[in-house]
Amino acid sequence: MPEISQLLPLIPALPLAAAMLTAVLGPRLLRKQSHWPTVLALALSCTASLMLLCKVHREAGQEEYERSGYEKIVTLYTWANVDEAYESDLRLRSPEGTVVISQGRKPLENGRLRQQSPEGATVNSRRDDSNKDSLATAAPLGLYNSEVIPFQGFTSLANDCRPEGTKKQGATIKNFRIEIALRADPLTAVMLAVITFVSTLVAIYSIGYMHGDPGYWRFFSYISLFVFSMTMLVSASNFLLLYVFWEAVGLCSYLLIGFWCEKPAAAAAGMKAFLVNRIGDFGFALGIFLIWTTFGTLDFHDSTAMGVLGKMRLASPEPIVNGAVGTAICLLLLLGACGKSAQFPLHVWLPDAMEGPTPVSALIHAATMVTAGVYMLARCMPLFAASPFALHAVAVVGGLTALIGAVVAITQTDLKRILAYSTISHLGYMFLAMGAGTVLGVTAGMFHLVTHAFFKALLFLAAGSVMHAMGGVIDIRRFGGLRRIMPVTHWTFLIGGLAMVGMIPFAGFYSKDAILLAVAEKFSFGNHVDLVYQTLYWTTFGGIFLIAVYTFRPFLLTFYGKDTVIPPEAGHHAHESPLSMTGPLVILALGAAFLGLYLEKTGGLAEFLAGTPSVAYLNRYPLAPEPSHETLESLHSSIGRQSTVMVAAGILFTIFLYAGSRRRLADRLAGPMKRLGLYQLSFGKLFFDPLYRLFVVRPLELFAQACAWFDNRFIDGSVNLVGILPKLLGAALRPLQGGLIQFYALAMILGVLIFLGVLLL
Amino acid sequence: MLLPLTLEALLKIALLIAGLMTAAAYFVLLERWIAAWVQDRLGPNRVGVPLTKIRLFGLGQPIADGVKFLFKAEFTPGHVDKFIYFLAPMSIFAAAILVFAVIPFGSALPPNIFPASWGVGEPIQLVAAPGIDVGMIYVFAVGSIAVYGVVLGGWASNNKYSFLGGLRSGAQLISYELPLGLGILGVVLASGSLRLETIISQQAQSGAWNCFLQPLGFLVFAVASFAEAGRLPFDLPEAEQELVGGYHTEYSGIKLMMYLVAEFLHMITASFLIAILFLGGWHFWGLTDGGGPDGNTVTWVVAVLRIIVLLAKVMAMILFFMVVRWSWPRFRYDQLMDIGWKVMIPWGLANLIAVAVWVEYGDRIAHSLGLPPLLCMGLCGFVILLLGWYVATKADPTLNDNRPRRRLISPDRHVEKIEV
Amino acid sequence: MSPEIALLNNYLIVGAILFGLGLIGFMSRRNMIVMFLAAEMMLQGVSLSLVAWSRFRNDFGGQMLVIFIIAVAACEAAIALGLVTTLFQRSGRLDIADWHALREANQPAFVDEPISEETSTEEPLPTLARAGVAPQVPPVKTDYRPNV
Amino acid sequence: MHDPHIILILTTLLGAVGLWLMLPRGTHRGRSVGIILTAVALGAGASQLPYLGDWLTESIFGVLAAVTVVSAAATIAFRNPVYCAIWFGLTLLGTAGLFLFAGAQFLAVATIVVYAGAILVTFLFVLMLAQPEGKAAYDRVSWEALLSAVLGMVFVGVLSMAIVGVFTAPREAKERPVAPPAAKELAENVLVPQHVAALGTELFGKHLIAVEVAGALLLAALVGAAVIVAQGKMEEKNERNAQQKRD
Repeated sequence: MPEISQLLPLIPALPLAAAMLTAVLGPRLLRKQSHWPTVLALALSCTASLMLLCKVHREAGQEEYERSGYEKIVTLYTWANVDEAYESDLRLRSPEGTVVISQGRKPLENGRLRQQSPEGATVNSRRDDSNKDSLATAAPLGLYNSEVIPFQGFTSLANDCRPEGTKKQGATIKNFRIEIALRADPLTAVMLAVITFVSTLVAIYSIGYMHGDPGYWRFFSYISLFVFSMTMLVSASNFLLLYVFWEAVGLCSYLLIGFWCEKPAAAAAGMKAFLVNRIGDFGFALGIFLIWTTFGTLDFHDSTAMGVLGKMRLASPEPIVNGAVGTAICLLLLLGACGKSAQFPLHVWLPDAMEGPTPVSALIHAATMVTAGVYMLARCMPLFAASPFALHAVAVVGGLTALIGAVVAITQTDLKRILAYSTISHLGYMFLAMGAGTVLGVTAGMFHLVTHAFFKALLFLAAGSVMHAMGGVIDIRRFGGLRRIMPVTHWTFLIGGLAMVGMIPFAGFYSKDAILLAVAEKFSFGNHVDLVYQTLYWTTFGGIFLIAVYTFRPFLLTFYGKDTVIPPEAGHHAHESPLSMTGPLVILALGAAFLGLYLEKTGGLAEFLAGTPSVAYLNRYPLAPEPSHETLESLHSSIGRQSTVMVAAGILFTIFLYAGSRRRLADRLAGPMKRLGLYQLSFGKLFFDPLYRLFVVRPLELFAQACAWFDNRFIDGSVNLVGILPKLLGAALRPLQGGLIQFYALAMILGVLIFLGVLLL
Repeated sequence: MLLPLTLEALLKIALLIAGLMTAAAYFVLLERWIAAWVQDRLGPNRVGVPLTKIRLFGLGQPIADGVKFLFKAEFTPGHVDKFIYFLAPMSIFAAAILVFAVIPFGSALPPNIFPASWGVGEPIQLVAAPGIDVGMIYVFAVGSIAVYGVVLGGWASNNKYSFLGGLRSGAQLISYELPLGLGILGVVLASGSLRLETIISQQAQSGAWNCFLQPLGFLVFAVASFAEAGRLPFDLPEAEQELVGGYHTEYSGIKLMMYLVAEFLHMITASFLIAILFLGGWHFWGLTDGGGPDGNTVTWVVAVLRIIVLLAKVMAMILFFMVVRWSWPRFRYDQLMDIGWKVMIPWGLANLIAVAVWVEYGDRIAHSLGLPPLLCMGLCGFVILLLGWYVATKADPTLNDNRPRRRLISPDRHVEKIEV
Repeated sequence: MSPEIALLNNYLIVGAILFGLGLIGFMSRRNMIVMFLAAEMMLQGVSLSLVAWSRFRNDFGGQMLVIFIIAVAACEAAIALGLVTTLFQRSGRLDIADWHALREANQPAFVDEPISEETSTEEPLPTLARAGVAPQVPPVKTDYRPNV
Repeated sequence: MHDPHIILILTTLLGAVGLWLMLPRGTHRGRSVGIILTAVALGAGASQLPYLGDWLTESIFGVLAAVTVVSAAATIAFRNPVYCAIWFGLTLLGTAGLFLFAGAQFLAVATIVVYAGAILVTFLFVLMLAQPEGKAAYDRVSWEALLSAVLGMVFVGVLSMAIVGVFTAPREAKERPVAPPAAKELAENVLVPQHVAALGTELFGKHLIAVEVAGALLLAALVGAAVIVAQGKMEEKNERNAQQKRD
């Protein structure tokens, strides 16, 4: 069994190698075989991820990590390292309590840490040099084992607390250091496993789906690149690296959405995704800047200094940052997460992104990339926990998005678009769970992330299978009764649908209930009643009904119906997809069916994730007193019962509306809805795009026109004015340019002679 | 001090020139004898002592030829460019003679043969200009001057055949200078000096001649020196059947003699160089050993033996040259160029790289294997020779056809359109 | 003046003269190849000065520079040869004055001044007559002895 | 009249006029006058050269320098480019001799190998193939012969004056800053018997990077020359094809 330090770099390295190999060899050598490097690399990467998961699981289970959580850092390369790079006089300016630990005003209260403080003092007396040596001996492979980290943290803590008379008053000299460091902790391990597993299946599926495409090699190269970026994103160990790969993921998304860039719609969709993401990324970048100025470091962990989310900082009972700065950081980070995870109001790019190939939709826009925001929130949860307002913001954004997605999805006619809005809605649920700000919430959100990855990938791939068979037609009104010719797709779609609506034994049931439980916990116990959470709870609970409707509507329209309706584009090759496409479907269906049950019954995932340092922090310092186990269980079971009833009602309602000959009922129902304007509202996607057009794009265009006018008239004019001078000068000198080399040589020597003459005489 | 040195140098120069002229003359006779022997006839065997009936197997023939050349009409055609027409044979002749300034024809005479009062304590080196540190490059430089004689002669004759011959041979000589240099470089790298004396003494010390250690280099150098000397199978410059007489079609009399003698001198130079660089020079196992670490303190017997051994080797090489001439057909011109550029230069480079690697790492490798280094190097050398030979026969760059070459980019090149 | 300084002075002056002659050749001659030779001559002049300085300063640096000059000259020759042959293939002449297309757009082209045709002192070569017709042989002036 | 100042100026002017007369001007008139004037200028200039301290040294240097300079003048003065090339070859031999005389053995032979053995011969080839008949019309005229001759000679004059120190000598009375090396020092360094070894040590030690760069430069030039020639041939071919199509 290889070490973590060997496994962890391998996981991103393999897809990167595959991407480069395919990019270099693809167009000439591999051509139709371009999928091999990608599939092999992803499969190996997946194996490595699973091994890593086992390894982390085994090690994190040890008792010593129980309180503070388990993390392991692999430093691959030090990008920049400048000792004493800048002075920070933050403490003079910032409101008090901003950086509490470094002032050392309060002695460390934690018993375990106080016990260690004599050691820390000795380390302090030995100062930096010996400390570096000890690090060097402890980490020959650049691996900072987590046992070493507290000492290191202590040293830097002590350094920060050096008598300030030696320095400028109130200023600290800090090191500037950026490391390419990967981390292994339960959160990352889970994310890695999910990403690589789903990616592998999607890559295999793409063999069949993309068969015959002129950009075959390009597709697989992009996919590998994407997996590389995503794995790096989730295993990055500082904010800078996270941001770099955040952008890299965005780039891959842009490339893949616009994969068929000959189609104007695809090119526009790619552009839109990229631009909308820019808004979020801008906020994210600002958040990182603010973190930098506040904390003086971007590291998550504790290898060199007290990282933002390092164990050393988390071990302190003091809140990390609070007040306005903390809230600002959290809101900016939330903006970034909204962009990447398609949350209100930045969700508009995701439905358009369905212009890309279906495997891309499945991989990026359902299973992996869009979950980056959720991952980031989970990672930064200690920051959010310090700011109730930020937590509320997260929860509200999530709840609102969940509702918007569900409402819009009900009336769409494009199969993939329905799924896209359902993705938005489900991501909203995950955000809602994160917004709870409790261990229960984070683990529930991550749980839903995992199950969602399975069933949403499954649904998208099944939709792709339908699309493949229908010759690219995706409008659910134009086909029907497909269960007869596509049995495998039909059954897997059904399983995926049941998992999505949260029918009882399927995966979605457990994860969704966990989210509802986490939200309910926020207002069901304790003294004061949190109205925000209560409202959100009941809204999202009602949303379950909508989920059932919008899931089963396309399902029934597609696979049921009296006759098999096939659009003319399908020609006569409307048949079940090849094995390379149905195989992944079946595997994903198995996952969607049983994964939730397994994880819920063993309770492994939540327990495991609670071993992440940032989650463990929440556990140690809960915002509110924890309810007892029994009350929680009873709440859980009642929520489960209620939601099952809700789901069943929704499904039956949908069947009643659409199944068989009673289909007219739906049309009849649409009439009054249209008259009320509700139908148009839903069908028009709540008019987000026109609103954006009116309030964002138009003003910007006008501004750009004004700028262009100014540029053309004034700036260009002044440049032209400057240009006239050389023109005049040139007219005078032009006769010298006769084109004869000898004349040039003569002129040159004349110049040299004059120079020599001046020099000598 | 100055006078004995000058005298010594003048003496050596006189000896060299006399010896070389005589040798060149008699090698003509030898060549004709060998031609006759190959063609199963008698050859020149009549000219003996004048006014008597003593024939002496035709040994008087070269003298008669020389006299004829000297006294023949000095005919200059009317259409030639007179100055260059005169200059060309002189330059090639001068270049051919000048090379011998650094070529040793023995090792050294025993020390102290002069009275001590003369101030010449050093042993006399048997080379016209001892102590030139750039010896090998000097040979190369002077050899490159010879091209002028051919090119200018062909051009100045104002005759199409001469001109073609001149250009052809000029191209040939320039092309084959590269493999020649590559062959030399291997030896220079192994011995670490450009001086011919040092190269010989290095071979004498180790006892392993360079032809055993660098067989591929030996092959390249030998072939290139055939081409440089313009001997069959590389005698494209004159190629009587194609070009009448090549660049010296318009020449006669003493100027023609200069050309012919220069050609023989080139052959002799090549033989000397092969003998010195690759065949151990004056060294022969058991015969010429001894005489101090640099071979300077020798007895008279050894000194004379060394001269004999060296001259014997040279003689053998010259015989080889002559036998090859009468047993090998001429290459076609494109084949000649292909051999030069596509076979000889890669071989030379391969040899050079192999020697470089060996000089850097060989001793360590041999030591770790527990084998004698020279044996190892020889084995490696032969392996590389076989490999080079195999690659050359497999790839066979000389087997090209004479059809017009395919155009690199045709204007109506079919561009594969990507269908969407 | 010590001999070493005198040697340096002499070499520098010879170098300067070579450089100047090369300069004159480069500026005045119109044959591209002769121009190239003149440029090489300038390089020779510089090399001579460098070698002289190398000796005077008792340092190999100057000789090193000359080695690199030789290397650069080899490059230059290769490129120049390629350019000259290409230009020759275009115009059929080695005249540099044919190539002044890089002049400013409104500048007049270089006009070759007419020179008097050089009177050829050479006799025309005899031409072959048709078969059966006696060739018209011009009286040939011989510059060799009439009787051997 | 013994003022070196005036003699040098006169020499320069004489040389300028002589060279102008010698350069191809489309006419034969005045060439012999030019040769005489140049020779006189050369002699006058040579008379101003400092004595080398030894008749043998002086005479060897004189012969080598004379060969070099005279053949250089001939190179630019001859009308037939083939003759120019041959005279330039002689210049090269003279330069090589001067190199050898200054103790730079390796450079002497390297000059001959590279310049005479490779560069000049290839140019001679091109010349012969391009103009097999010898001189062309443009070889018989020069471009601004007088101007270039005067400029070039003035340049030489200024340089010579600077070298001899006509200008600088009165200004600074103190000793020259660099003392000439002693013979013993020379024999241990630049005139060492193991010349090539010393040169190689210096070249591949101190100047290794420069050697690598020069290697890269040579490779680039090789590729560049091949590309230029191939391109020219291709374009010519295309033009010919276009011509045929038009016909």
